[in-house]
Amino acid sequence: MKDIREDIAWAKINKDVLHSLENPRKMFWVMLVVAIAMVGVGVGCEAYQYITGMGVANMDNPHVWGLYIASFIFWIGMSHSGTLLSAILHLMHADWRKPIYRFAEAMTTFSLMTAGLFVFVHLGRAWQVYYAIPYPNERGIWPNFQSPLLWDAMAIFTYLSSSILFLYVGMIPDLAICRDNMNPGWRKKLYTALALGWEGTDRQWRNFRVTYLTIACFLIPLAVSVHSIVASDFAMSQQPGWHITSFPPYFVAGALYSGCAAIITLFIILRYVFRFEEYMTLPILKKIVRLTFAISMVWTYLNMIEMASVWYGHDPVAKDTLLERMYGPYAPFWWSMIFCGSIVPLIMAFKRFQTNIPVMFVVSLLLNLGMWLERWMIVSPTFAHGYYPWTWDHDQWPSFVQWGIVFGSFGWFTLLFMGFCKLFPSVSMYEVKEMVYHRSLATKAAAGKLEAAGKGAH
Amino acid sequence: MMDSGFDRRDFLKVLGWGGTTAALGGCGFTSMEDGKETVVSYVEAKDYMIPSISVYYNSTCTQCDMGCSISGRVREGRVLKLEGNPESAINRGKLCGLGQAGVQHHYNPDRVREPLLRTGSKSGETITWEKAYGLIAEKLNGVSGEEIAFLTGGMSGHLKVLMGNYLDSFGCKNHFVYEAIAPAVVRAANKKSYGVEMPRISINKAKVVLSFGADFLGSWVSPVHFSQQYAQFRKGVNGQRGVLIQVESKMTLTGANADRWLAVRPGTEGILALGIINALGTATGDVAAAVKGYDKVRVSKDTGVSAEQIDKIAALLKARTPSLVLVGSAAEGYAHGSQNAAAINLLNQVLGNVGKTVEAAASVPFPQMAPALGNTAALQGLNKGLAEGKFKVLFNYAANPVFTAPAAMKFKDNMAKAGFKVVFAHYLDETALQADLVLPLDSGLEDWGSHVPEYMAEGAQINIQQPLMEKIHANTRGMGDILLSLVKQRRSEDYKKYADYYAYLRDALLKNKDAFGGKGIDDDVFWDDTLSKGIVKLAGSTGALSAKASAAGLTLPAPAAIDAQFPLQLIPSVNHSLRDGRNTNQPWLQESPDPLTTIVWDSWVEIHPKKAAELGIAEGDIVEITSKNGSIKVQAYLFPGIHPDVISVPLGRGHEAMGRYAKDYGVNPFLILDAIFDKETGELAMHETRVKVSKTGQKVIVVKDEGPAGGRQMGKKIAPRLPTDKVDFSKEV
Amino acid sequence: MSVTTLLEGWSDWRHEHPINDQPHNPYKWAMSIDLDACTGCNACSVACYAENNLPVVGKEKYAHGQVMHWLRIERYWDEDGREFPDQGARFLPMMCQQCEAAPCETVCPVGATNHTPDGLNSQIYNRCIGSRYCSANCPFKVRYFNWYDYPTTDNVWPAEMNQQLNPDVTVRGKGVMEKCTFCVQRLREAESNAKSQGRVVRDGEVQTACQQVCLPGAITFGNLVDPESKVHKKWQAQQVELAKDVQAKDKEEGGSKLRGYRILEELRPYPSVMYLERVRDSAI
Amino acid sequence: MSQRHLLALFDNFDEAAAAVKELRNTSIKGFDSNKDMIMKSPIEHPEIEEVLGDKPVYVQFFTLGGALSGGLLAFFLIAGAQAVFFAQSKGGKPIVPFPPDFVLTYEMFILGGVYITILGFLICAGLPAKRSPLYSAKVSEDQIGILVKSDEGAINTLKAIFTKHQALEIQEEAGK
Amino acid sequence: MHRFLRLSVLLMGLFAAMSGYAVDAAQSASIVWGETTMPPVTADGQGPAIEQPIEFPHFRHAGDANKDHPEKGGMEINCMYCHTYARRSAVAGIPPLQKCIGCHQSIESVRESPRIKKLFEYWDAKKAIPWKKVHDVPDYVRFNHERHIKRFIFQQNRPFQEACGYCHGNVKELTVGRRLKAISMGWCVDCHKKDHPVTAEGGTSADGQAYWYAYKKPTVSASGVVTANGPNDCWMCHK
Repeated sequence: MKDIREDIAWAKINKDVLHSLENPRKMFWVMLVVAIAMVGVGVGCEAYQYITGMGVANMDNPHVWGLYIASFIFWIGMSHSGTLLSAILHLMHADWRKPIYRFAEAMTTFSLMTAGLFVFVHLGRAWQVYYAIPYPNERGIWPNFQSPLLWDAMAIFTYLSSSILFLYVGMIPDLAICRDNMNPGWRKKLYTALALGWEGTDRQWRNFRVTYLTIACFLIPLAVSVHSIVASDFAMSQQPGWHITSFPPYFVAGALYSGCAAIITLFIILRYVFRFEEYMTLPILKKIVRLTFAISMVWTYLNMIEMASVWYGHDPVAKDTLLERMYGPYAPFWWSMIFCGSIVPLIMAFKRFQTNIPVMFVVSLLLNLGMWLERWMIVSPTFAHGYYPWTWDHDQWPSFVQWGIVFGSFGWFTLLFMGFCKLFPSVSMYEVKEMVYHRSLATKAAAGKLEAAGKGAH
Repeated sequence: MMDSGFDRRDFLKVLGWGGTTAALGGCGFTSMEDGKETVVSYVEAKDYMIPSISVYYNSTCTQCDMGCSISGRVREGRVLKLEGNPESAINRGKLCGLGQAGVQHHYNPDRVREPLLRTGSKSGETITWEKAYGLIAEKLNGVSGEEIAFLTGGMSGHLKVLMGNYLDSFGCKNHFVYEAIAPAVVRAANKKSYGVEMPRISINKAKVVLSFGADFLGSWVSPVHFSQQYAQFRKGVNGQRGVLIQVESKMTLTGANADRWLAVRPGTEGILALGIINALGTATGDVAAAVKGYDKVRVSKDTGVSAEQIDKIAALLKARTPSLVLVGSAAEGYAHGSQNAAAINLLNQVLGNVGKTVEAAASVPFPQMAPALGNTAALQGLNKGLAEGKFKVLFNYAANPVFTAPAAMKFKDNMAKAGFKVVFAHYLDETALQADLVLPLDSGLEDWGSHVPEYMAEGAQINIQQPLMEKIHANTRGMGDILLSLVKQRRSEDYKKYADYYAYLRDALLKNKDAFGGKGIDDDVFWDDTLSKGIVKLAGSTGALSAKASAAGLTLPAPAAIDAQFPLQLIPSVNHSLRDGRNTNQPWLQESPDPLTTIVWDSWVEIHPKKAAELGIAEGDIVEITSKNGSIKVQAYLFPGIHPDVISVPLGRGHEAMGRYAKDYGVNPFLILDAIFDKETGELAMHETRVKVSKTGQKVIVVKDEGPAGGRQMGKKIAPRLPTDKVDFSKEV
Repeated sequence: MSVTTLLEGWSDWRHEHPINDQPHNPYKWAMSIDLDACTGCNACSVACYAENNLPVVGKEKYAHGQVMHWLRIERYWDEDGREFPDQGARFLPMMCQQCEAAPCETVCPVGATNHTPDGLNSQIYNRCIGSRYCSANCPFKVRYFNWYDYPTTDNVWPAEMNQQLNPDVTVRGKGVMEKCTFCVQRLREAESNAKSQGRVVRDGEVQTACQQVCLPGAITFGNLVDPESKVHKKWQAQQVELAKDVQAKDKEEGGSKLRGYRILEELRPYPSVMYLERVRDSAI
Repeated sequence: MSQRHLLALFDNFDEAAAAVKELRNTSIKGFDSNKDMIMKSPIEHPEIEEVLGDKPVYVQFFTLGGALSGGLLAFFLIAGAQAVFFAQSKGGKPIVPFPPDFVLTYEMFILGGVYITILGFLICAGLPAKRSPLYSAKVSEDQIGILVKSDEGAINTLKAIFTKHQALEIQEEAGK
Repeated sequence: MHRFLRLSVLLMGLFAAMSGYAVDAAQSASIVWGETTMPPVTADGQGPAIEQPIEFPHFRHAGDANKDHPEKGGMEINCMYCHTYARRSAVAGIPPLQKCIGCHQSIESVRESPRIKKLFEYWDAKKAIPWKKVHDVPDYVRFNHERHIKRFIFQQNRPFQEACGYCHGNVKELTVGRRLKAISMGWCVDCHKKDHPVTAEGGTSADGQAYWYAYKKPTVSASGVVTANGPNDCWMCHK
């Protein structure tokens, strides 16, 4: 099992990565069409719902939230590991992050964009959404800053824009490379513009380093705050099954979890599609898998903590709601969530499978399914089994409209991501170079020591 | 308050349709809309006509026959809402849901708008009123009085007078007054025991009320009045809260509010009554003799009411006087209904309540205006006549016999035998569809009229009905106007001085204005005052009641043996808002849940959970209910408040016509009733039908307000309950 | 300039409610419902439909739980497994409790629902964007969302029927939340009339639609700060206080002989509706 | 006296570093190694800094300013907006409640920080910039470039030093 | 350290000012940004011109008298003489036809003018004139003329033309009515924000009048003048 070669020619790195930007294969177009079709379905359903009214989604009173909010949380969660990983690992100088952080950050950005859509989809009067934006207006009134939903909006906006900036800044040197290697055309113009005339001078590098580091530092607390705020949408409410202290960490863990799983999936896809075997190497996969495993266990633990706190909290209503999840009409989904989220990851504990691509691919997909179910299980049962017995819901089943829109959101994400991969280098060339460079230095030094010790290097 | 009737009608015209689009904009556009709508404006405005300020006009509710006085909120020429008129002793400013929905009858999109000639084409061709009247004249031509039949619902006041005059005009005696679910047996029994058909009962004066299936809070006689008495009864006098005991086989709304609800075996109410008399041990003479056989042991065996329960009741009745014993539909609906009723009235007399909580009601000194009370025997009579083909011409007003007559009576077929059938209708209901000529009626809020309530709450009163707004449909007519035109065909010279029914009514009232307390008042003033009050109070005569208890001719049959083929008894229950189904096309009533099951928009069959378990029936199963005379398919609902040997299906739904909100919702249990009649009065014994229940295998989700938690509070303090010894009412306000 | 107002009225901007705060002058609308008198006849609910332009959604939508009744009558049975409910059912009219510290208000992203100075929980239809968070956070689940555009739906208000609509109440379009308003249109009319005559609204001068029809008069409505009002006297008699979450009744369980309670008081929404417990005779 | 630019490209970092060191140590007339010398590299070489002499970075001050102003703006804007004429009591909470306002302040603190940092970066790194006349795509690939500016006279000395350190090629351009 | 302190103090002040402005700048900003809820106005800054069944000359009835050319001037009739409901009801309303005739049947001079002819045609047909609404606020808005007139004409004793004109503009110079002010939420609020004296010299007193404003209770100045805002409660104007 070989890691990145240290003697790999830098020119080759450029060549390989830039290769991924060249004209796509037929398969790409096929996938693109599929993605567009999926989006089409979503848009169709949304249009129908927009015109006819939310009723067609088959929500009811009091079961007023459905898959939209669940998927919203899901996509927000997915966005996490991208930025968070890349930022944390960057601070920790974990150099194995370098080949993979670029697409991870892209994933962040795009899943945030997907999540954003669900806000509109969910609103009963999407056309009035501007009421929720704080801007001086003719009415002289402002949104309600007390509402966790508004915190959400603020946090997501901050997160999205910062992530985009982080992604962009980190990409500038690579954009310069693209610029230098593109033959004239609109792309060259684009890269020239985006590269901002980067030349890699010492001055640029110096400021670049500090900036990149600073933003990384900001992004970590930001990312954490974002998902704990999403958690507060629930934790700040009074409802049983929501009003739980451990929700914020629970959500953050869940977010990292689904994010890492998504990274694994995309890692495997890109590695295969773009023939990135040399950069996205198995040792790296192994590292992510181990990380994911660790996080999955954290999630499992917090899951149990939730139950424990309900158990000890001794609030019969909260207990009912929990039992409703386990044994009520939601039982099948709840248990499959437990299975996907806590049982399946155990496979990752085995060395043998950690680098087994097909297995990891399936596993990562299952994990994400599990995490999606988790979000649904957080949202729905509380409505179906809240404080007021008279309004307890006959298990309310989402209509095709809800499913269609959720389905479409995956198409939308794929669409954005595919576009990105063809437009921008999905592996950071300069950082791979750095990685190779530093490793070679290290081995040289090591070799030197060995010689000094009078032993032959193996 | 308005100046004069004529102005009033001009006013309605002048006002026109102002601001009908108001409020319809809803949310959405967020700014001024200039020059789109027109402003409400008048030609000549009275000073009380101020735009955006509502005026209240008093009239009388016509949703049922109890004659509650209403006060309609009218704004910019539209009646918006009906409230109770505080002046009326009957409803004292209150109005039930059924009455509230009156506006939905008035504005109903399915009302008949034109006279329809239905011979030949099924849909019917629109004709003019002149043609319609001509047609009637032509058909009546050379037909003798005996060959004409007039079927109506209960009616009173000047309409009844006019009606009588019309029938007299060709010496017709066949006026059949039919009400599908009237307490006719009770009336007969009361007449026997008290000497009056419907005495004035004072629940509020009683300390204990023992009700044998009288649903006085839901649908029995005058629920609006009784509910208010009930409230006082619960508050009680000096903290002594009244106790309500309800004896019936299927829990009614009243039963659901009882301190003790007793599931008695169907038909044995009389036996229980005698048992209680026996337990009281205060009876003397022939009564004592009559009840001698009814010791607790036997009674509790027959009725299924435990012996100590009987003792408790007896003790309570002894301890707290005065009490009140009521007999209602549950007791009267059997072949021996009269006997049941008699036995129960006997208990009342034994307890000496007559004169205390049961008093003689005031009656209007104008017998010809007194209400003609409907019953089912009348239908039976008419049906015989029709079957024999005696009647050439049949008129029908305010009744829907094709819907409410048991299929066993074959009324629909018999009706076809009548040569010419005229139906005065609001909707194209089942009966109207069988008619040759359908004449569209004004709604209760467009029509003039006078009503004498069947149940006189306090002093005698006559209720005035007046239009609250302009007619919605140009071609509908009031029943009064129609009768007047018809009567003019016969005796033009007597009636030509009346331009219309309004004139007739005004004249008729003014003639007797002295009796109405208008002595020496100017006609116009008196008339306006009357209209603005909506009620005429007058000195009624009140006779005395015979308090003498006698058990003469009292013979109660032993409880019916279990029939192997039809093991269950079917009780067609009366829903408090749908009643006999004449108001089913009013969406508010369809969507207001049944209080006990919370089911909406559909029929259901109530089965006791125990019985359901035996039969393997779960909620939502579609079951087939089969009687000797047919079967219906309906969803099952497990209901604890019912005797295990009884199932119950509500009346009022299952229309095959009538309108968009009524058609094809639910089933009509009238159809499968057995044609069994009370031996003495000849009334249809509604509760005598025996049925069997079988699963069809289909299943539906019952549409109801109650969630899957059912009636459980899951340990939360939502609707707790206290025993009286834990409450101190004296502290309360 | 608002920062100056901010600094000037700082204490105003910082006061809590209803605890240590009496903003309700001269009005605090409140209710008291006597469950021993309530017969469950549904008249109140129908009256509410008539007064507040509530759409009739029809069987299918009702089946989907999309009914719009602002005032629902709940029916509870005894849960001790007896064969017959031989002490009857328990009826409970449940409408918006107009909480003093309403959970729904804080969470609305656009501030479409607020606590008015006369003690109501306002709902501004045109401000609502339909996030439905308020309903999600309402412990009583008495908020109803317009899942469809009822004014344009068949057979909701067909021709003629729409003439019955009350011009004083907006007809809600699709996508907005709505709930019981304590018939605010009537309150506002009474308040401004009183104001024009330089007085405060007298007790009994204004009634809610449900109170007006209630046959046994189980519903009492009025101004809680007016010591002469019936509702005030009732609350006082039951020793129920607006700003408390534990009442005299709860302190001495059973001993107090009081009937007044507020539902889900333990969540501290401070409801404006007091219920009086149903009573059954112990002698029979 | 006219100035000229030289760009020397090196294959590996050590030579380039050596060249730089030599340039800094040998004092050449008409060439100030502090400001006339720019090093271009495909990757970041922090170690070069001690050779190039210390050049401070000011980005972090922008960050501080941005973060503070973001936070302050948030708090005052929100508190101000809450305390307008329309102030409506909500859920019994104060009109200007601290917990939610702090959450938003926190978010805008970060927002401001990030934005202004980027701004600072652009300013400090002099971006966006026109590329200098002497630039080789090789630099963005795998070679180190040293760009020097000096008087005519010094050119040859510089060239000599570069060649001594095995520069792959030396590009030359007439300065203005 | 000192530098930092000074910096932060500076920033505080700066942002206090900025946010303060931003919050207050609402109305003006909205106009700059073409706020969507501004009512549609025509080029001349007025509401759309509206076709009325009869071109009613307001200037003739309510306009100021003209000494030298009486036939050109107006009759200075009080607004509420015709719009009589304004002080008794939520809506100002249109006078009943009766009222127009009441005067015009005795004014021979204009008897033959086309407008008056039309007027009498309606009268003879006993048909109400289908006037178009000029100020039609959205259906979810509750505006009460009575209250405003009581407050500003009777209690504050202001001239009726000023009071009515505040919202309706200088109608006395128009022929048919036309909306002259942007009757939009922000516009209403501008006025509600002000501290209006409750009563003034010569106005009717408002003793016992009930105020229930959430956070600005009526204030009493040293000279004993009670001032109060308009209501700020959403449900006051929204239904």
